[in-house]
Amino acid sequence: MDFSNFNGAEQAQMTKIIEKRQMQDFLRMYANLAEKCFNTCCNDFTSKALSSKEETCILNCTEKFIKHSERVGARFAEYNAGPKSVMST
Amino acid sequence: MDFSNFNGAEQAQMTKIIEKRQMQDFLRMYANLAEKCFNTCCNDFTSKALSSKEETCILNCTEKFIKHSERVGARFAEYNAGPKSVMST
Amino acid sequence: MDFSNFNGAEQAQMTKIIEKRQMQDFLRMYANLAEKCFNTCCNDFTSKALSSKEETCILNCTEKFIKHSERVGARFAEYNAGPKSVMST
Amino acid sequence: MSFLGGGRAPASAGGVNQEKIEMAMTELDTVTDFFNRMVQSCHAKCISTRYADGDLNKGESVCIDRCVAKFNEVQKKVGEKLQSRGQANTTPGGGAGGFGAF
Amino acid sequence: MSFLGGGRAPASAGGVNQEKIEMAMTELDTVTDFFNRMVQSCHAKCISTRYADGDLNKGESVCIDRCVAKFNEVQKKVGEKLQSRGQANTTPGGGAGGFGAF
Amino acid sequence: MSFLGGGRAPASAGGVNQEKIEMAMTELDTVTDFFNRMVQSCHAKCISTRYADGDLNKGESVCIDRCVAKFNEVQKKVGEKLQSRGQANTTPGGGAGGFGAF
Repeated sequence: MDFSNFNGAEQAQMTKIIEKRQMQDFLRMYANLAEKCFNTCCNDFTSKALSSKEETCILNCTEKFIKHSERVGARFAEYNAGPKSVMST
Repeated sequence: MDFSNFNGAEQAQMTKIIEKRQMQDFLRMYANLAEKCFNTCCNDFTSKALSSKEETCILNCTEKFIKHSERVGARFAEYNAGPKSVMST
Repeated sequence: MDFSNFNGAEQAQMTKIIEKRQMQDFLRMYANLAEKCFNTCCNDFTSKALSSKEETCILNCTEKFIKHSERVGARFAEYNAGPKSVMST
Repeated sequence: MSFLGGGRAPASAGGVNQEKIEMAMTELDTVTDFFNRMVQSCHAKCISTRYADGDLNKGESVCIDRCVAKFNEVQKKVGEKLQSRGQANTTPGGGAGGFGAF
Repeated sequence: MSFLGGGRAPASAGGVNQEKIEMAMTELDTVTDFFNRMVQSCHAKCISTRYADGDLNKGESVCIDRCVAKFNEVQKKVGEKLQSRGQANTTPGGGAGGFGAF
Repeated sequence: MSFLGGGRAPASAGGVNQEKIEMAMTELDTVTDFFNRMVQSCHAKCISTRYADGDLNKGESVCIDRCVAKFNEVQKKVGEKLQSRGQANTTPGGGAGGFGAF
């Protein structure tokens, strides 16, 4: 996005808003990741404790999702570099 | 959550906000439940009327979801009792 | 919905809000449609270019979704015609 | 959400009753959410995903009409059931609210 | 969202600290989102969809209890892992935030 | 949402143009939503769920790169199609808005 036509007060407000959004996005990603890994890794409910197999699965699932997101983000940034805008009518 | 460090005005505002959130949450839960039970119970579109079999399924689906949610809520409350906080950094 | 008990200022504000909601709804529909058609039509990742078969699938998927939504909207409007309200307690 | 501002800029600034606006927005959002779920569900039930062409065929069209009718019925049944249960303890914070059928 | 108004009507209008309210709302929304996901996931894992009757049977009830315990554990493990990774570059805009376990 | 406040606290309070802020927020939210859907879809297409280890293997990495390219293409094609249809009657309240490609 291009904020070059924003004045100081507008940039300050955007920065505050974006910081809040980032926290919300992070919390949503976290909840979504926990749900996804739980759904994939936990299929045995004969016990209430995580088995070591389930725990390994959860940790690998989390690790892999982060690496996946980073790679998608890197490619996405390449495609979206430059002054193109979503809202450009 | 712990609102003990909220003054009167702040508690009043939180109460108003929470009431609105509860109504929104309830409406979303209602829409989600209708969708879920529809998707599970309705698979025959040779008629536009609900068959008695489908209707029974819908009522049991709703009843069971409520009981399920209550049980999850009760267990969740046990795990989250005490002065622990999500945002505790 | 029934706005007959809204005064001029209230109607003006509602109009502004509704226009913003419509744009947000449209953007969400657009993102959701792209995701849905991608998930259905793209299953071969041996190339980064869309095959002509995939492209045809994407265009038909989009076209069909629009027609589907229009038909659902028309039926929905018939069922919800009249002065009934969601919030009527 | 707009509703949350209620406390901040309370009611009638220039004759505008914020409570009324917020109620209307909640209603609009509820109907939109319901409609979107109906579109998704009936798409899953009725539309073939082969996408050989872009038109709804006869079978799909009839299926959509019946699907909308059934979805509306289900929504009403679920609403009645929730109301008769006096639904109050489902969400962590409680969960309440009077509501009728669409 | 309410949080976004912070800049507009900054802090203490009548003794109300908007930052505090917004933090509390973020916390409430986070817990609600977490709870709703737990309800959905444990429903998928534990509840038979034959719907022959409306009661939870013994097996389903026990499954729910264990499912809630496991879901809580998973949430904690994922949180610890994210924290140890110093998670910062996942979303287009960045993505950050300190957080503990529920 | 922040955008809804526009009517309430109209434009330039201390030189801030609320309309501009709201447009920027809509754009940010749209890009974020698009990115999150791409992450989910490419995860489903490319990542093995056996989770024997925590690294992306060669096949997964290549798949991700192609998936992002295709997802972007699809998003563009769908956008062009919607635009050529002059999409206006899909949602209950209408549904409109000019838009280009990312």
